Amino acid sequence: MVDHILSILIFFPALAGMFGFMINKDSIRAYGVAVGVIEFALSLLLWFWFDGGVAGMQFMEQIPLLPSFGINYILGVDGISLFIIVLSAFITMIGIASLTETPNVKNMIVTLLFLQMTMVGVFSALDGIVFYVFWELSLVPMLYIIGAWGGPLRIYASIKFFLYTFAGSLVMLVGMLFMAYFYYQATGEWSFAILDWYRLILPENLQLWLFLAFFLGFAIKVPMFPFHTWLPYAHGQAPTIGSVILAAILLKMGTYAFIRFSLPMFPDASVALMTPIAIIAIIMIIYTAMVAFAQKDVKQVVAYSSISHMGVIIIGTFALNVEGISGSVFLMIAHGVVSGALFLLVGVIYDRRHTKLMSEFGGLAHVMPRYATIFGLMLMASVGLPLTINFVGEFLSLLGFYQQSHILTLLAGTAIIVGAIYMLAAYKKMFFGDVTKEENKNLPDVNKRELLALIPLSIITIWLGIYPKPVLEPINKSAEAIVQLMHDKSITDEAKMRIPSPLNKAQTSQTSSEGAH
Amino acid sequence: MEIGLNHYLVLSTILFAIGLVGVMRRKNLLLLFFATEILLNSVNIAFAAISHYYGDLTGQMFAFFVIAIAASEVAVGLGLLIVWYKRHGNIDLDTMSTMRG
Amino acid sequence: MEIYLYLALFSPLVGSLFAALFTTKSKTLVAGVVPSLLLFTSFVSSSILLVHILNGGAPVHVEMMTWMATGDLYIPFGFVVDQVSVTMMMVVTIVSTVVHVYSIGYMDHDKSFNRFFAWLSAFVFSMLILVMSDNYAGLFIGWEGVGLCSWGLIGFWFHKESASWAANEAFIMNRIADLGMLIGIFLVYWNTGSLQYDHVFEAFKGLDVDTLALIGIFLFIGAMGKSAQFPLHTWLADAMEGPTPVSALIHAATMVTAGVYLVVRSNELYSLIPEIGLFIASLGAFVAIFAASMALVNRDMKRIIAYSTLSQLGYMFAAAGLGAYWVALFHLMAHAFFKALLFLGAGNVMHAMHDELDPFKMGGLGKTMKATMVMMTLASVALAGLFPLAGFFSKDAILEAAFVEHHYVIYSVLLFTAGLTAFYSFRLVALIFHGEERYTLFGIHPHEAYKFMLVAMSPLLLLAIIAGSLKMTYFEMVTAILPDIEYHIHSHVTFWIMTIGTQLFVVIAILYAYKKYTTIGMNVPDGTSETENTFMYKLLKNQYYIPYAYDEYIVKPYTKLSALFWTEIDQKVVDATVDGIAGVIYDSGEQTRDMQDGNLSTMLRWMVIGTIALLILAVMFGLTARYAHVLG
Amino acid sequence: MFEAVAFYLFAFLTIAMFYIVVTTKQALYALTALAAGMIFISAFFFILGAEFLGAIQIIVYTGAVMALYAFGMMFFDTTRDVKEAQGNKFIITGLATLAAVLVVLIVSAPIISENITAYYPALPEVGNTQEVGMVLFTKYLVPFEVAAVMLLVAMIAGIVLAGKKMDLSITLMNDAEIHDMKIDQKLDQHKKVLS
Repeated sequence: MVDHILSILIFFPALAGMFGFMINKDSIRAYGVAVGVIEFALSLLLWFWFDGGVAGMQFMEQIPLLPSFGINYILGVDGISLFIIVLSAFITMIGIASLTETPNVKNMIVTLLFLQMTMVGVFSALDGIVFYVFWELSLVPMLYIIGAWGGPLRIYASIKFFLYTFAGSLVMLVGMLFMAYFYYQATGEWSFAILDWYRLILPENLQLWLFLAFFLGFAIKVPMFPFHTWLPYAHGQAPTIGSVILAAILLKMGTYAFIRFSLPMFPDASVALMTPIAIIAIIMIIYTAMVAFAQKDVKQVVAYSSISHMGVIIIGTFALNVEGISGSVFLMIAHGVVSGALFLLVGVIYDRRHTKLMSEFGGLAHVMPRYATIFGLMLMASVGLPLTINFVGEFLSLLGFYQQSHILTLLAGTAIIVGAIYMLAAYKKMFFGDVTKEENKNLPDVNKRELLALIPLSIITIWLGIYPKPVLEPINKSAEAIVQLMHDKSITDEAKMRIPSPLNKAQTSQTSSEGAH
Repeated sequence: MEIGLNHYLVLSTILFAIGLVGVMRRKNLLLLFFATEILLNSVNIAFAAISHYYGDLTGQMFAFFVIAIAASEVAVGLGLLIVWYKRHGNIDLDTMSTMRG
Repeated sequence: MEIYLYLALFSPLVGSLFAALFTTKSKTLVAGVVPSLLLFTSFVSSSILLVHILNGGAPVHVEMMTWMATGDLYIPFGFVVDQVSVTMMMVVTIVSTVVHVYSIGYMDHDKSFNRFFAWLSAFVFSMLILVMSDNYAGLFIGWEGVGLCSWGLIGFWFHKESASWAANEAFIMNRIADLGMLIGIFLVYWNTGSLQYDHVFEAFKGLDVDTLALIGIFLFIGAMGKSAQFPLHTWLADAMEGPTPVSALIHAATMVTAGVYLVVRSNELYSLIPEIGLFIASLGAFVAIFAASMALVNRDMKRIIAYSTLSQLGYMFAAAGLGAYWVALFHLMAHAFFKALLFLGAGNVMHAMHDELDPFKMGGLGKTMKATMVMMTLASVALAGLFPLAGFFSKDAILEAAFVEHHYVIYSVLLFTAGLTAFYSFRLVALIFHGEERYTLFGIHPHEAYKFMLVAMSPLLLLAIIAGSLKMTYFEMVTAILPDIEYHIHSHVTFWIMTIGTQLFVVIAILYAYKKYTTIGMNVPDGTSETENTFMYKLLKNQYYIPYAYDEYIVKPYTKLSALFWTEIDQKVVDATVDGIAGVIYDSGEQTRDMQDGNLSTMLRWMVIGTIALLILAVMFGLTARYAHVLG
Repeated sequence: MFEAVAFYLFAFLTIAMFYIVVTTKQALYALTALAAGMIFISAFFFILGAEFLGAIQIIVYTGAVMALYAFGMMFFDTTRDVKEAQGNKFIITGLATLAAVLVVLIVSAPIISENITAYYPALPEVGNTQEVGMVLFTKYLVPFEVAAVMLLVAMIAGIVLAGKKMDLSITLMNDAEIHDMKIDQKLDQHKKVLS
């Protein structure tokens, strides 16, 4: 079981989903929750068995698929993917548990379980083609969720979501094929294994082109400005559960892929394109935060805030040092928890009032104090208050990038200001003031089922904010390995300078810290 | 004046062109079928001629199979045509536009 | 000793969580009493630590656990109780204990009684983290934590639009400064490789001045936000929307002094960059007079006290900037006592006057509220800096420091401000407690506050009176880690002239204020008198038009720009481009579907065209293959 | 000389016949001209020494196919003038010519370069029919069988499509059932008229 835990994690939900068709409609929810819990327990087991002291891949599995073309079914996790897998299992479990009465609840749960398979698949695949397959497969359940259970514009939104991300990933596929071809030219063998690709040292201009090909696919997924417009539509139309998973996990695929592919494979291109990407990220941060401020629909506020936060993640990723990359991975998890919770919270009020317009609310803190408290906590986490989970990630990301550019970090740091502006404005509109609308006077506070979903998220938000070590340590190990790899691989002088080797630094800091103590 | 392969080929293409004209301008399905027969036959001439001038029987074999195909095509096509006619009372091409994209 | 440290630190947290349990329930007294008792515990523990330090004990330093560790970064939850932090702990715990007890009475009729204590204790906890942390990251936790609690408490009566607006303003404005602080922390980390104070200060000595100056500037920007220094000062006056005990605790005694604490704590940094120090001092002096001038004409009791707080913070920064860190800290301490007292007194008045804030509608309250009058008068005397109350010792030390350091401009500005301070303080006292009983016009029957509230205030009164006598003990304690420069004016004649001159100046200002505002039939400002129409008066009344300018040139453009970004750029440019590309593809399909019109003739024609295209391709490939050798 | 005369004569006749096929407005003329054209084409096969193919051409086309067409035409209204597709005649003719020229180019290219060799050289000592038989039943045996199956399928398909009520067997029905069926038929026709 230890050897095949990843395959089990991937295919258990899919199998369970297939059996789900046979389950009675009345018991399907319990079944879904049970599968979610088992999957989450399995992911915890993965974490438990995971050796935090090892930087490389663990639980590797390999089954030849098309050996002559180097396409194999290869799985493995390191510190970077481990927690995103755990998170995706967790969020899916929470999502199923908090599912409110929907038409075709059976289809919804089966779809979610399939989505679960693709998500775990993406984060554990170590073969380009397998990765690509899961990457594209993840679009289908999401398309279905938005298109079948969404709002009035759901068809437009779902098709936009699908085609936009699909177009990007096709370019990425071309990049992958090229990569394999270059590997073939260099070694005489075909291989799509990512770990093989890591070993390939490419000339700089080739790196640039390949980087851009991959970039398009990832950037649309993240989504980076100006490729972000599908996201507000998708969030605006998707049902709560769709938004939760989209924001919490699916967006992370893009940033995860940057760390998994772009950085270690093209270190020189990463350095060369660092400034433009950072500028795009800063535009994402400030611009989308301002757009979020202008929104009238609270869900759109959260949706645009996601884009803004993804900008910080990108900044951290392209810090190209251990602090920044650890921070950005941590922020991925943090944002998964917090944005998931925020979307759940929006869903709570939507269930009661069937509107998401902030002008329809006001003074909710009087009628729903518990709801206001949890919302306030998540708001503060989203704003990046210390001792919440987001702060650790944001702090490390910005800290890391500060080494690369002072001015750009200053600009990116405005995230903490503009984030506070739109979030507090939204909170004020919804919760403060007097209860003006008659319909709001008797709204029930959060019920047990909603608390069941929200309280674990709140606990994680605070727990990992105060004590991030269990998560941060394995991430740190793997981030160090990646930075070291990039440092060794880089060919230009600038890249060598920009990417500090953690090995050397660790030694020097050890001596200096010894001196300090 | 010796008749060479090129003569046959030219003849074949002239017939082919006539057939194509027929295919493109006919609206009556039956006459369209006639035009396709012309196309097939023009090609058959070319096959037979090449076969002759190169002393290779493959060309003739091809022509042979072309004839077989033409025959079956006529059989099935006419059957369909009759069904259509029974349904709609005409075999006008313009009435068949349910495949509009 | 460590147990006392933990006890001091975590008792307020426990109190806060305890009160938080009752937030959705109706008012229970226990939710107020338990946090108060726990705070008292914290106070006692702090006192024990103080005694320990006073007796020459080594600073207590604990490292509770790791917070963040990645790459070379290592940030623990580390706490240190040394001479500086124990001073702050004492200030915080004394004032907050008093305020807690006072609030039990003050918030008596509020339905959100329980929530109030949850926030208030959480604030104390954050403040203690701020002052006790042994590294900049920990300081930042407290820094943001007090900001959060301040948000929650300013917006405590969130049904009021003005309150929730002020809360958001305070939070956002503090965030602007926090960015500076964050950048300062980044700079510290990348230049020294650590965030621990001891390590950092050691490493500062090896850095070049430019870097240090940069660090100093950014850290000070953080301090400017929390301590509401110009130009980030507007939130403090608006923060008076919160309940009065909150104003006393947060916006007078503790949180706003965090900036001063930061500068004092980083004294080893600022000692190395005297130019920045001078800038801080100049800014402090400017804010002192700037805020005092606004207090002169204001008609809102709490805002007047808030401006006076701002002005006193300016004094503290002036002292800290000139290198007189211990003086700054001393003034911080003394100020905390009498300003909290002043605010709590104002709270009593508000209670009596049914939340009326305009002192021109009061007058003659001294008859019904004797105790409050005495306390507020004494606090005002202390604020004005009259001998022998606390303010005299601390403020005088600042003036002396400025004089001794030969910064005469700063000195004279501060001296003049002292006069202004005396004037507006007694303008307030006179308007509230003396003169005509104008409140009768409004049909209000004022009454004195609960006894236990007055008793609770008494420690502050005591400290406001005697704090000056503690000066030498204090000096000896803190100079163990702060630069021990004694500011003595060498010539005795100059010293006496200065001291007596200052005192006289202040007394004259007080008398003038008293006379002006107690005369029977004095004209209440109603916009008609000549002085009210002068440019200066209007300027001061409108707070130099700064809030207006912020609203007009920052808030409104930001809102407009946001809306513009959304409707014009995001929807009409970015999204329209995407949709445009999709539209082109879609349209081309729409155009070419005529090919597939279902008519066999047309389709056959297209088939022929397609065949020809393929044939041409075949011919071309054939030709190129054939003549490849010719073409080369 | 004889060959040349025969070629040009038959070429002219074929072209003329086929021209009539594609231009005439009378379906009957077209059918007749097509049949004639087919026979003339078989003449080329004889000239080219492919007697078997010529014979097949006459039997299959002029015999079977034309008969089929003739039967088919009995279903349709052949007296009516045939409508023609609208459209620019020059384009149609131009396209056709262009296609033809290109085909000539492609087909003649390898011939001009003279780089093809015969895979199955014709044996001079045996007759054409014999030769064809030998090749057809050795090398092309499988395609031949497939073609046979295809013809069978086509035949069945033609019958099924053109025939009516093929799922019913009149021989197995008794009189009453046949009577009912006839009434149904009439009803159907009635419905058709009404609609």
